[in-house]
Amino acid sequence: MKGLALFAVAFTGALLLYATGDFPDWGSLDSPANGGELSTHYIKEVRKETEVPNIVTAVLADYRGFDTMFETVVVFVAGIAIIAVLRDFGNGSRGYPPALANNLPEEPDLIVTQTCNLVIPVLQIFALYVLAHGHHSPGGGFQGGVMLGASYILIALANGVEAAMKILSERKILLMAATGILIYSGTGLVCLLLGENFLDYHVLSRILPTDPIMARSHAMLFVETGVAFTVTAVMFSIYANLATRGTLKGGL
Amino acid sequence: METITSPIPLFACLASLLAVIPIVAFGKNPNLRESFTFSAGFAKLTLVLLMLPWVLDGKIVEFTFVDEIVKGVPLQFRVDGLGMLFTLVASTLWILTSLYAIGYMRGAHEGSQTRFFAFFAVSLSATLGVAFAANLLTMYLFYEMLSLATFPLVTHHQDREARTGGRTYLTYLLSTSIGFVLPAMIYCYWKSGGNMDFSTGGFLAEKVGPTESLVLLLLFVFGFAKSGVMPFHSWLPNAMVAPTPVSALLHAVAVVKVGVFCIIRVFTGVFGTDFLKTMDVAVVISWIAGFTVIVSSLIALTQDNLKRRLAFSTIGQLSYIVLGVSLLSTFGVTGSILHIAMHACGKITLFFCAGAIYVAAHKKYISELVGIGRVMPVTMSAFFIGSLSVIGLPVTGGLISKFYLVMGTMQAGHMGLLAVFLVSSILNAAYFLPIVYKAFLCRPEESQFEPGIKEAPLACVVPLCITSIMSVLLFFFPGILLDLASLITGVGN
Amino acid sequence: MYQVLVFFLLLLTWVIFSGLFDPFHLSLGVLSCLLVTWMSSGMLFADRAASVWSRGRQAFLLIGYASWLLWQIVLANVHILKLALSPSGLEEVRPRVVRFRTGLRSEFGKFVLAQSITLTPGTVTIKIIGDEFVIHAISRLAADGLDGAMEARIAAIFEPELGDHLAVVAEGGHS
Amino acid sequence: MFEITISIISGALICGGLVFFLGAAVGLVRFPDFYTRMHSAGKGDTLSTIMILLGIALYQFHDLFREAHSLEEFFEHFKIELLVAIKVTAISVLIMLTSPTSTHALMEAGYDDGMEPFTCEDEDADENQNGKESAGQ
Amino acid sequence: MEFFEQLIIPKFNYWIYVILMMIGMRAMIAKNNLVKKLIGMAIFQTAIILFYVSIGVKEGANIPILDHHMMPGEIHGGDPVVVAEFANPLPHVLMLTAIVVGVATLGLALAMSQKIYRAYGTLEEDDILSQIKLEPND
Amino acid sequence: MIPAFDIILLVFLVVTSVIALRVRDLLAASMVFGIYSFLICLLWAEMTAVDVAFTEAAVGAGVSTVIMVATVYQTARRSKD
Amino acid sequence: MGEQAPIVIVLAPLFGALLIAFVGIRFKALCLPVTLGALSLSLAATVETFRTVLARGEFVYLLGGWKRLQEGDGISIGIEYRVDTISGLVLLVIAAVSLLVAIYSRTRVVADTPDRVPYYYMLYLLLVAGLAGMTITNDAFNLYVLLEISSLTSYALIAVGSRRAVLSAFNYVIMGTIGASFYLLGIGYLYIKTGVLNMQDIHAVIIANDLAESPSIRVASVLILMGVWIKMAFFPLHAWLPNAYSYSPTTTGALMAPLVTKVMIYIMIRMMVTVFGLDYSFRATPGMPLHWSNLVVTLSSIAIVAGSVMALSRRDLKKMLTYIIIAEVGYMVGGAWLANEKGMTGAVYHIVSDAFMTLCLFLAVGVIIARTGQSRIEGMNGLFKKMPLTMAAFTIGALSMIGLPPTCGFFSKWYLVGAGIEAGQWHYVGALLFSSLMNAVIFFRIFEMAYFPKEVNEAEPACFDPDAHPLETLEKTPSSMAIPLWISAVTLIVLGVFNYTIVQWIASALQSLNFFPAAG
Repeated sequence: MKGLALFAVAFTGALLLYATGDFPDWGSLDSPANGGELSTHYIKEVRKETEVPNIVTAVLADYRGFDTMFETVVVFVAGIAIIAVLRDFGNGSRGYPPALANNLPEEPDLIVTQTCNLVIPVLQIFALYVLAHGHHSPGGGFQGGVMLGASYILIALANGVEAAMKILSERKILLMAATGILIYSGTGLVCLLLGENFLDYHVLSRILPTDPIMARSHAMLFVETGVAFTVTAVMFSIYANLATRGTLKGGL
Repeated sequence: METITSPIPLFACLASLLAVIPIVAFGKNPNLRESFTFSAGFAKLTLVLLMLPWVLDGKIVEFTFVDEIVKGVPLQFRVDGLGMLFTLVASTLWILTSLYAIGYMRGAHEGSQTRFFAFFAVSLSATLGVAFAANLLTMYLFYEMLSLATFPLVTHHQDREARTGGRTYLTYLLSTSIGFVLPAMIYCYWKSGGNMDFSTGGFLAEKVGPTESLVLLLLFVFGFAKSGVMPFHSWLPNAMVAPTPVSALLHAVAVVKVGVFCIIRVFTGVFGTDFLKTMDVAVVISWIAGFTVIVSSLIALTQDNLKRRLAFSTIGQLSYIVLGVSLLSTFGVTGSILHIAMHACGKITLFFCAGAIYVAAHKKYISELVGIGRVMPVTMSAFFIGSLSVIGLPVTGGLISKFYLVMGTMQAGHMGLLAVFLVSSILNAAYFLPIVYKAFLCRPEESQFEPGIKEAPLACVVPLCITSIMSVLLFFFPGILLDLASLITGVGN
Repeated sequence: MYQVLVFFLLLLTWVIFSGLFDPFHLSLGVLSCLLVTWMSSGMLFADRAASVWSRGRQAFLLIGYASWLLWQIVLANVHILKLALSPSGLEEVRPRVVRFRTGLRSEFGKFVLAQSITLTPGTVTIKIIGDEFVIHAISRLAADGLDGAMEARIAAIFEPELGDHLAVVAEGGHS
Repeated sequence: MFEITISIISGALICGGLVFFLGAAVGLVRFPDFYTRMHSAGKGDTLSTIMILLGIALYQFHDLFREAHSLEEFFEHFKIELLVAIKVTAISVLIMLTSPTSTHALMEAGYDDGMEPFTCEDEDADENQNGKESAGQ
Repeated sequence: MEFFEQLIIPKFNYWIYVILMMIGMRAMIAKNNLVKKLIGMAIFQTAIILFYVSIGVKEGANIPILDHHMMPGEIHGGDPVVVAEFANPLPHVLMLTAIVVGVATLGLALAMSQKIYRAYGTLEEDDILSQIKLEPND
Repeated sequence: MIPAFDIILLVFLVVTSVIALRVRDLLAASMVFGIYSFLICLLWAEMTAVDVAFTEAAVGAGVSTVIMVATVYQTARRSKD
Repeated sequence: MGEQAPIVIVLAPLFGALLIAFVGIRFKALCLPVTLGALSLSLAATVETFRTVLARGEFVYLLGGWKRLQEGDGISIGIEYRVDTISGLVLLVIAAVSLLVAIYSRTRVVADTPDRVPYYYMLYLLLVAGLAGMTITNDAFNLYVLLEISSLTSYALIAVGSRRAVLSAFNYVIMGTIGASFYLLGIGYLYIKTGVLNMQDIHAVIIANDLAESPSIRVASVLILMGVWIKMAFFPLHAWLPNAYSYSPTTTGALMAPLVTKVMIYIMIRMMVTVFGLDYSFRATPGMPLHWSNLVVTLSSIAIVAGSVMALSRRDLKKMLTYIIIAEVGYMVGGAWLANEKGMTGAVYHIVSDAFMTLCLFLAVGVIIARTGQSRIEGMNGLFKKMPLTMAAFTIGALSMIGLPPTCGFFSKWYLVGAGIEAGQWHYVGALLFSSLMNAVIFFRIFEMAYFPKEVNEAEPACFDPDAHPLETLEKTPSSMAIPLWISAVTLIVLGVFNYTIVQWIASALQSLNFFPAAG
């Protein structure tokens, strides 16, 4: 196995290095990828077409919005899958082998809890800020969602998973995750129902009090919110399941 | 040639297939079930006879299911002389065999009779499909269907012996058809540029060289292993574990004849005899067939089990047909075609007799049959006639076909093969006549049979009488068969 | 009332983060702050009933305390620097575990105390068990520094009612 | 002039932070056991980070007096720079809050795990053993 | 030296990405411990992300966010956009997706490894295999 | 040409990745992996891919490490290789 | 609906999954109806799309309405869907198979995973969405995202099974990630040289800039091929497949075995044809010592033989089927690389027929397991008597696998062997025939076992993993299992009889590709 692995690795590595010599130099301005029509178009036309300064967000949520929708679905799938695989619905009577987590103290620690209490609201507001300002600064639905999820993970770390589950129960997690995708794909569906192609946001100007280009901008914020919903729920769900072997009780 | 488009071939083929449904449905009521078998048989025969005048008029009946199942090749039925002859034999004998089967199955108290009759009917449909097939692909389709449909019949007893026999049966038939015929067929398809139709008198003519031809011929001859050419023959003796009606119809008429029928089609329809004559390759096949004839006859001599002896005899007789067609002479081909019918009548009689003996006296081995002629005179008389036909002695149909074969050999100028015919005829006599001799002409004290043993049930005896009579009649009235054969060879009689 | 306070605090944070004052983004900010207030306003302050005035006083005092603490942090770092970099520094390292009891009752008070102990020179809070603090001190000097002055400062901010009645019971020795 | 002053001050702050970092790092190597090392790491980390951050916050203002066409533009610059500075300062407050917590959490974990502190009374007892313990938890 | 200057230096990123990728891939295939395999997997994936991000780098370019003065709120106006000033945004977009996929896969795989531990009491592949050999199965 | 900062980071990346895979203590390995993620996040910030860096900081150095540690806590800490 | 049909194919399962998340968790009985509804809608949309494609050729759907630059002649800046007859066929297969399996799953999912039914169906629907999306999309990177969706869902669908299933799912994760990453890397190599992501555009740039000989493109093709091969379990890279499919729950196996490998083969063909172009794929490159396509065909011959031999040595029905799948993958890869139109036609046709063959067999084996509680060949004694209809369907499937007419298996073999002869790849022809024979041996061994009643003394102690299959067995086959089984069996014959229609559809898509004249 080891020899085989070494061979496979060496082979692949040699293959990859063989092509390296063919690449344009690092950082070159006129390589096909950098100077090509596609990225040039994005950089040049983004404000004309979408009115969003953060090009990454514009490409992410509009030009390649379909990718991002399925990226969100990937997250959703991960959440569902981990529940499906790991979740212990209470009938797993098989004796668990010992684990490190078994000799953790039961009591939450005062200092950690207090720190978390102070940090979490700030973290959440920051997460929402990241979400809302995805058009102007780095960030967006995904990053904001992860941070929001992280705030719940922090609650779980400080006060135990059960305490966090009281705020965000499993049922809520699922609903939230599904709602996120529903927001995203629903936006697309509305476009479809308004007679244009799926995710063609500019048609939303018919129902929003904006011009078509700002409609794109606002729709992007809307779908990013959807992404954030899903990501928040799933990130927390992943942690809650993994930290408790799917029992959602006790935990780290 | 005039072509008639008519669904009659389809109906003829479907008649037995559709009968499967009532047969299965009324499985609980044997009499009703058998009545369906019979009505299907008569319906089929009627439909075949309906087409006979057309065919004899030199017309051709066509029916197409699917216009192009692969590019340029339809799924099509076409009834010509050769197919008609074969169909006629098969559907006539089916009725007789059904009658016989009723007697045999009930007399021998066999189980699972519904399954038996159902698959029997399916097999017949497949046989007709092969006979009517208008192109190589359609033929292959029904050829495979036949292999599979007969498997439950061969292994009817579902015991250890049947398992071994069935395994050998399928191994030989499937591996040869997939391993040899399929690639050969696809090669032909590719070489001929997408044409596989038999009617043109050799769609591969002028398209392949000698070496390719030889390889393809060998693939086809060995691939259609139902014809029992050595070394792919040993499924046939092993398949004798089946109930006798199966052996009778399938291994004297349907299955094995399908094998040689396919080979005749390959010679006449795929390559065309005229094209093959231009190359000196078919003689290889002739010698292989000749070898099979001699060796199988020698083996037959050593067999004590009656059905096995018959089986080896069948192998030899089938190779006659292969030999005949590979001679490429008109007489040879005619002889081959005739031999299909003649041998069918003779051999089915013999099988019927073997079955009747088993039903009446529960004897399987030849050495146990001393004096049986005294207790079962009708059966053994029919046996005698059947053997005469197979050996090729007057006044039976076998003489006519053999005569044509010998003529064909001389026409082709292969004197060595003539010797084969002579030797094999002597051997045939050597393994059949002693049975008859011992059955009738032994001293009374040697007889192993108590007087209590009677003839088999009427349902058994009647068919074998009919077939033996047919063997004789064919000697006197071979006209219709010759007419049909001449449609293929193009030689009037 | 309490939630309104939290909301405005959060809005302040938002404005600092955002830096965009157009109505669209501000409305987003209001929305977000409402959301966070709804989700986790319960976390920020332990005593929901306290008046705005007392909170203002606490905040003011806390700023003063923080600046003192900042100085302490500087001292602590200088201390570490001295221990680490001077050749004879290691000889001064005489670590010990000290336990003492605090009179502070509120959790937040205890928390501020513990953090302050950690940030001041030479001492780190290991554990709080009820009223008992377990402290790791890097030297005798540092351990002696835990004289209750800090506790008094904190008490003055958060629990003025305790006054001078703080009973500091420092216990030497190790666990 | 203003620019240079700001640059010097913020540079000094950052350099000071780095010096404290150095002290913490050396302490991390030289100190005898897990707990004392945590002293070094926890404290050195806090101040040096805060100092560097403050230096950066201050440095934001270095081009405050760059050429501005109008007062409005000047305030625009100032606003942006001030916001960044406040954000950076906010981070340092966050550090002040979280850094002792993490130091504490690590030490508590070690303590709960039964890790014996190296103490002055039996200084030479198991110095080597403690030295080998990793700061994993 | 020629080789060094032309192949290594200007393409150092690509070299490192290959090395990282090979480290990760070897761990994925050859490591015995399941968690180690997953760490290898994460390294493997980040190596690919490194490759993509390296594609999008432009010498002297800035982050791909237009300045505010280029976005005066109106549609047409403001300074013209100089393409060379902004990094190529497309690889960044693609890699955001790849990162998400990476963490999703990692989470799922970790869940599986927990379930495996639940069933076999170990995370070492060879121990698990030796346990499986004892089971009556094909 | 690649800035020196880049090169240092890249070398560190290789070093941390090797360490993460060689340490036998899985908890330590997870932690080193966290460091690795953080380094790569720095690298991307340096390469002007801020969005990617942000995501990596949140996901790679944050959530990934936490769930990995959680798994180690729920399973075994020692590894044979 | 007409113009929007392509998106509905993908969206219907997605919304179905969301609906289950909303209502299915609480009302478990609604999960199956929702699944069936979503899949039916997807099927309807697929049929609609396919009809449109037949009527007017290639169907392009622009997501987000982003049109190509320069009046539609330039590069694509958004993501687009592109359906031709080939992808339409694959979509039809996906929709039909998933619907059938969903009907089939009615009793099985509850029996296999009683407490996670809603999750199971969500994953199921998302897997279908992923597969359909992969087939329909024309964007190389979008394909990767959907590939990951289908991978993640399939990992999970496998891992909900027994404990062995989890282990094999883990191995699948490792292998699958390597495969998907290779694919991603390959796309990166293409991107670095071309700067575009749309498949048509990549091809256009490669042609326009004459990049075909550049090392990057060459390496990209190798990487993409390797990635796709890992995902489809092409022979030396197959190790993950047998355990994953055989230990997983019945429904999972029945859904994944027909679809996942086939879709990956479609992707491979898509890459060869659309991205790299036939000239690139099939022509000898100057630097290469070995002709590229020769090498692949040789590999696939080895795959066919090895798969067949390994299948023969297995006594477990499901395991055996999985090894047969490995052999079948060899058929299709080899066919696609034979470098002639017939081979490509045969490979695409075999995608369709093999999907249904595998489906039929897996469904039948599922019924057998449900009825007898085990899947070993020894356990099949006397099954023809006990469950004749199931066994009849199994027989049809098996005959198709062997390649007997008039089932579709015969005709795909027909085209493949024909193509092999035309290309002069005799070893491939030989391997195909050998594998047919092996399949014959394998299946007739089973038939024999099932047809002959149990013999005394031969009864072995039943040995099977109690985790793997439920111990309680069904008294009779529920119609929810029987009907899909029979539909799939009948489909095999229908596909066989009407194969020429399908082949003409395929040919109409291939026509635009200008296959160079046959090498024969």
